[in-house]
Amino acid sequence: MTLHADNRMRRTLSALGAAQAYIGLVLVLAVGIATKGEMFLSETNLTNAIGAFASRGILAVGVTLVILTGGIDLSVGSLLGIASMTAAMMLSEHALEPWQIVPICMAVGAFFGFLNGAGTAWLRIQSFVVTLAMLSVVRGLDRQVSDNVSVGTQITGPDGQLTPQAEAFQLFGTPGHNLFGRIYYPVLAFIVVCVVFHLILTKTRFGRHVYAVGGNPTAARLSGVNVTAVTIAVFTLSGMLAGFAGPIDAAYSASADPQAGQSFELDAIAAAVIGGASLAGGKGTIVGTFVGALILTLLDNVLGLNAVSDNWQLVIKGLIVVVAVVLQRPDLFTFFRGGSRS
Amino acid sequence: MTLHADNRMRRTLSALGAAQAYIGLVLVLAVGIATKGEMFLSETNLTNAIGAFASRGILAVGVTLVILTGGIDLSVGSLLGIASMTAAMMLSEHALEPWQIVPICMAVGAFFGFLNGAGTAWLRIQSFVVTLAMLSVVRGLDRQVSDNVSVGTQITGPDGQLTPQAEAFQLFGTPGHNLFGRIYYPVLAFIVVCVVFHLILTKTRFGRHVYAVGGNPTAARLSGVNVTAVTIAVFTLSGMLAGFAGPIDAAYSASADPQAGQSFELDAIAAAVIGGASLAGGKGTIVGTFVGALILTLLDNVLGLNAVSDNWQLVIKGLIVVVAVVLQRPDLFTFFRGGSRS
Amino acid sequence: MTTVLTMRAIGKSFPGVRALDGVSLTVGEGEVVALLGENGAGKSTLMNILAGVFKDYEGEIEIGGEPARIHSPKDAGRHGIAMIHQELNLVPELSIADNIFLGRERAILDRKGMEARTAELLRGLGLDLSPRTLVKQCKIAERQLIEVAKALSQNVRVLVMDEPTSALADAEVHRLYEVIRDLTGRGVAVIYISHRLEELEEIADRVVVLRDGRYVGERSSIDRDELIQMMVGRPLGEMFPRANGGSDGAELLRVEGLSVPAEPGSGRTALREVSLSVRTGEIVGVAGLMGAGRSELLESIFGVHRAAAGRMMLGGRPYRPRSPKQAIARGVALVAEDRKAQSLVLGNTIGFNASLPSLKRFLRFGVVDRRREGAAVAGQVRELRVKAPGTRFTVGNLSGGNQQKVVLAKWLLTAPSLILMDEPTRGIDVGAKAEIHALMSELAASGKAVLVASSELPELLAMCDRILVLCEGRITAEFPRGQATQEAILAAAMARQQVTTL
Amino acid sequence: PTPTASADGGKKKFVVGYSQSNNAEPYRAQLNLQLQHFLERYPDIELLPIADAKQSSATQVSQVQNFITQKVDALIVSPTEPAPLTAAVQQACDAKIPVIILDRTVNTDCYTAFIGGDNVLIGRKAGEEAVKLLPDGGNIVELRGILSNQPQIDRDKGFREAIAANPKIKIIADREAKWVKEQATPIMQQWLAQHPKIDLVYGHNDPMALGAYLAAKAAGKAEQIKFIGIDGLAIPDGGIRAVQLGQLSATFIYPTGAQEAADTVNKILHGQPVDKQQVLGTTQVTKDNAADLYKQFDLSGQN
Ligand SMILES: Nc1ncnc2c1ncn2[C@@H]1O[C@H](COP(=O)(O)OP(=O)(O)OP(=O)(O)O)[C@@H](O)[C@H]1O
Ligand SMILES: Nc1ncnc2c1ncn2[C@@H]1O[C@H](COP(=O)(O)OP(=O)(O)OP(=O)(O)O)[C@@H](O)[C@H]1O
Ligand SMILES: [Mg+2]
Ligand SMILES: [Mg+2]
Repeated sequence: MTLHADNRMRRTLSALGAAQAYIGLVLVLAVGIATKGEMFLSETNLTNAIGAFASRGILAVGVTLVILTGGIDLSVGSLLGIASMTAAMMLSEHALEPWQIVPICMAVGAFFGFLNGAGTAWLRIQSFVVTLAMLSVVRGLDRQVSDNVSVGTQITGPDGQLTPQAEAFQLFGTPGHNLFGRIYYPVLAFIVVCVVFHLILTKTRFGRHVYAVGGNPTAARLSGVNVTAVTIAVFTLSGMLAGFAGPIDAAYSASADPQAGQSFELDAIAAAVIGGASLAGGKGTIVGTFVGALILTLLDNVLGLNAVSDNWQLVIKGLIVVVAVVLQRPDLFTFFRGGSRS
Repeated sequence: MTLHADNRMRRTLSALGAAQAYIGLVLVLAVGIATKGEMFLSETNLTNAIGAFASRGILAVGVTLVILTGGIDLSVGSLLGIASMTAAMMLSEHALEPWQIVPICMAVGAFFGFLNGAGTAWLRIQSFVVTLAMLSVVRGLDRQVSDNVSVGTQITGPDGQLTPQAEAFQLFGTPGHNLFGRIYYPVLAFIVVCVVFHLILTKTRFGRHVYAVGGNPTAARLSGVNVTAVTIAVFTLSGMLAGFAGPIDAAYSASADPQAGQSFELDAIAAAVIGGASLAGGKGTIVGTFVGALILTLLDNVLGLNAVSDNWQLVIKGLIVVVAVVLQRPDLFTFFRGGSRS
Repeated sequence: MTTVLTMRAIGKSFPGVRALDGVSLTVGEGEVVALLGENGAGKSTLMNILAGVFKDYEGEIEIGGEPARIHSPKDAGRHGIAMIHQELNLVPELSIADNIFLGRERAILDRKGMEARTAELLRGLGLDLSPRTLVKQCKIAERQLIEVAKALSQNVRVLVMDEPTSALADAEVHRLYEVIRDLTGRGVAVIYISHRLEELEEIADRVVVLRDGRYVGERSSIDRDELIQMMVGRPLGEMFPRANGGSDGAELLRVEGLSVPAEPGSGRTALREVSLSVRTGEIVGVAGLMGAGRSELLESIFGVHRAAAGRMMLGGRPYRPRSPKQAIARGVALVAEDRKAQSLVLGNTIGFNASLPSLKRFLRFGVVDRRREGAAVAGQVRELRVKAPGTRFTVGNLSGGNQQKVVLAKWLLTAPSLILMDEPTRGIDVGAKAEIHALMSELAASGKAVLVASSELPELLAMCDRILVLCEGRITAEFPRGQATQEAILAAAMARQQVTTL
Repeated sequence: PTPTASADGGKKKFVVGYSQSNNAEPYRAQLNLQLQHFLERYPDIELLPIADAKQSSATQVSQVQNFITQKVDALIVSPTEPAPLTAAVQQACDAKIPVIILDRTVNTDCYTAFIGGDNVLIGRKAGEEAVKLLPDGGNIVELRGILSNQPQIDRDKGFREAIAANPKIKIIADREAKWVKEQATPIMQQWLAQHPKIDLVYGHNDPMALGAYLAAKAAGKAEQIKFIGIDGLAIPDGGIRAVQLGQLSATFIYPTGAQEAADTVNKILHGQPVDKQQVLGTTQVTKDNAADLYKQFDLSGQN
């Protein structure tokens, strides 16, 4: 084989390999189209499906950052919970404007995220432990401040109409409320978060440092990377994103439940890992996480539209996730040709 | 300083270091004794406290094996669930004897555990994904076979009395039923499992291989360790232990709930990690996991006895876990002398 | 002499790389055959095939005249083949004894027996370590000897040593020779890979040369020039190209009374009141035995460890680096001792690794300018002649020597004024070594200062303007170029001071 | 029993332990609040801080055991699931501690009083209301609680019994939304896409019904569809308000039994006889009585 042909083949293979990362998604889409056609592909359905997962998708982006550095963040569900409670309380008790609420929620999330990072980087406790503890602590605080009662966001004024703030707050995700009459904010927010963090990871020095810390922390440090700062930063960002997702979640259910966000962390981590992130650190992309999130939510949607029974949904979902991950392996071809094992 | 003195000091330090691994536990015990004295230390209380955690403790042992090889097992809660359902159904529908039920449950657990191992070792999917999928699949099956109805284990015969099998089954952990009138089976089972697996890990070839696979898989492979077999074995054992814990859980609740075991995996992993296991693999001990499990359950107990409000319990529990882990670090002293960071 | 091992027409391909093509090799009983070749020539790959690392390959292997199917390390073990791998393969969390017997334990461990046998093996190699010591507490050189002990513990017919001495100093190397002679005396065949030609002269009966994955030839008499010509396919100029030393440049680095405590359990040496200076345009060497504190010294200057006492000046300004980041910002670079653990993100690409410390240079509006970055990396990689399909190749799949070149490329891209080098030519072929030596000279000539620690005394003697000798964390001697001899340096390196304090 | 010394010294007080299956469900939070409120009427009774089992039977068993260890004078348990708590309640009974079971039963007779609602009855009432709302028949979708929970089973059973009265009423889809509002919304969205004609949504609790309402409102179909929930909590985000606002057509108050529990505890501690089975009725919340009911059950100003 000439060098030329070899090169061409290699390029084809690598393009195929890149497309292959989406096979799992394509599979789910194909099943959806085959079984439900237009109904599945309709803008409303896709918006609804992705919108329902958007807040978890945003968590998944933050969790991806943490996973890339070799850590894990189990607290994002609780952080989303307290942020959604914060949003609802700011709205109901202080009648703040939505644009004031979001930064406050992000600050709340970032604060706890910072503590996660500090525990991991300064106290050098495994992030699993730190964030598991944070999961518990923050949930306790959330329940304490809310007195275990859910707080509604549809605040009415004396005239029985929604207050202007509550009206505006609905745009954050109450179903049926779209920006410019068309754009569903949670979906937009999720996509924007993905794009921003994709750019951060691929185009900036910080992004490189994140990969370096996850790939080999010693080498990163000896190459001038401030490993402590990067670690704290990713946890803070993850917390901040959870804080950002809080108002979306509150608007989606038009209320903040003291249990909100419970076990969202598993969905978020699953999205990242299905998207190819390695829990060992150093490997993963936001595009992958985005695809992972889509697989999870569209799978739910397809199974639901096909009225699969709740129990079989659990079974089928588990199986399809495994199949998707296997199909998406970059070394699928070589693997099944019986390639070497390393 | 002479070499001799140096050696002696080093030995003292290392003994201290070993004792230090228990500081978290000592702390919890101290608080318990200080606040509730005899009530806390009473045999009944300790038995109750440990008994409540025993099935999760047994899961933690299996999870420790998996963690030692660098994997994770999220499916143990679901496996416990299906095993407890199996036990209840064997008892109620086939009137099997308890000693027949246990091996069947262990086989069921081992079967799914084997699939976890096969997915991890043969398909080479991250164990997080495989076992998360298994969590979902097995839960779905559990709910399907039970028709979403919990199955009681207190089967009465035509005479209105418990059947002999059901009577005997209670010894597996129904509160108030003790072996020889004294020994509470779940506690005994937990301790025996710990001892057996402690011996396996420290005294056998298999144990060394488990550590080697987690510590440096390449080195293990090049040394002739069958990494695939070890990986499959630890997942199978973890599943088997979950199967073993199933009847205990069923007896403890006097029924098998289709939701039984839900989120037990987090407690199990937490026990292992608090006990010093590293999620990166290669580091951890059964003694540590045992201590971790005790910390978790006694902490609950102490907070409960002191009637701390539950929201604050969540907060305090999270904080104490972090403190315990920090105090237990082997390098605590050097760390706070401001040693260099690596 | 009966033939123990025959490898016939061995071939092996990796994605995009033909690593071996039709290589044959025979080794006789009690014979030491050296494998020689440039970095990436395929030596390790050939031996890895023999040791069962790869499942698939082309060609046949015969052991003792019988065809042998070797497709796993277990198969290799069954045929009496043991290998000391180039990259150390020990389990850090396990004890020395556990590591030595890994894969060959009894079902129920025989701790006593294992530890006794380990103690014996360690003693034979001159290592004063308890068998229960965890490997993570051992230094690199110790680990390398543990690998040797591990190989020796098996009942071997063929022992493969892939650069067993790369982290060893002279004394240990000689001990290893004794061990090898003892083995060959008992009929064991040894295949020995090293880039240190003087070692081959001493130990090898026959040298087989590989180039670009092909067999080039073999010689029983060792003629360096000829071997080098065979290896690189062209005659090589002078080995140590540094003409004359001496620099009258300005003082760049000054270290006064530097003391760095050791952390218990870290296996590091403490530094005690080290003073030195390096001028621009100067190459200063640091010699010492294993564990003398050479790495510790370089790392401390690089801000890795916190100093307890002492002062440093860099370029006339006070210098107190509290992290490598600050050191890099002041124009200091460290080519660390252990490239795999300390220098490279193995799972990432050459480009990623090479630009990591110098990314700042390529920023435009806070964004990394990929074009400029790529061009700079490609240029540097080409200049150092890294053998790789491209800069997007995964570093972990490069041969050891090429990995080292990537490390050098990475530091050169930061345009440092002071370069600290810890064993810069470890595991590097003669050709590349000459290139690196030339590079060092060039760097000095262009006004940079170089502080280099090496276990290869000839290298230090040829390259350095001055040589400092460390012993137990103290500087025990300093020799200007010309006055340094191997004997004098060794004497200073062993000048243990009576411990009077405490 | 005689009162034991209390922590604040001086006066003797009865100590009562209370284990709640999950504080974070609004209904149960409300129950806790009310119980605390009604127990305040009895100055000689001290309620220990409420133990939250966080949905875990194992936790709840050990909580009950803790209270036994502490030798409380009376025990109130609101079980997570019937069977698991049985043995623990038996233990309390053996220790001669009077036990009041709230809301969900246990499988032993060895307790002093059971106070709780009747979910089959409530389901039936909801069904009857559905029949009333759909005189010409129609399509119903049902949002279920966690499938294995007894209230889910009962609320489904009663409802189906009642709607059998009109064969033209059909349940065209049902799914598990796990009692959670956020899970109900996407399910309803899918149903709206699949089924052109949905006339009524039956949610096993108010949050699920309201989650479905959000989805229907977004699709512009809230007006055509009736929503029925259960629980009727008097909190700003609860079912009574939702009925007032016209979001739900009706909800049914699932009685907390807090007042009855407080009275019963008091009677037990003072040796007075109590009814062993106190099954509570339900009140249908409609637009007409919502404001009054809210006032009646609202405790926000009182604690
Ligand atoms: N796992 C792998 N994947 C891809 N390429 C590989 C792999 N292992 C080795 N190679 C390639 O095979 C070739 C031969 O490498 P090998 O390690 O055998 O060289 P070597 O002669 O041992 O070199 P050195 O002296 O530097 O150790 C190199 O080009 C290397 O990049
Ligand atoms: N964190 C660590 N854990 C274990 N070993 C370490 C650690 N950091 C450094 N070392 C070891 O300590 C040694 C430092 O070497 P030191 O400075 O004491 O001696 P040296 O003179 O450089 O000797 P040589 O380089 O020949 O080993 C290195 O070999 C390295 O393997
Ligand atoms: Mg090599
Ligand atoms: Mg060194």
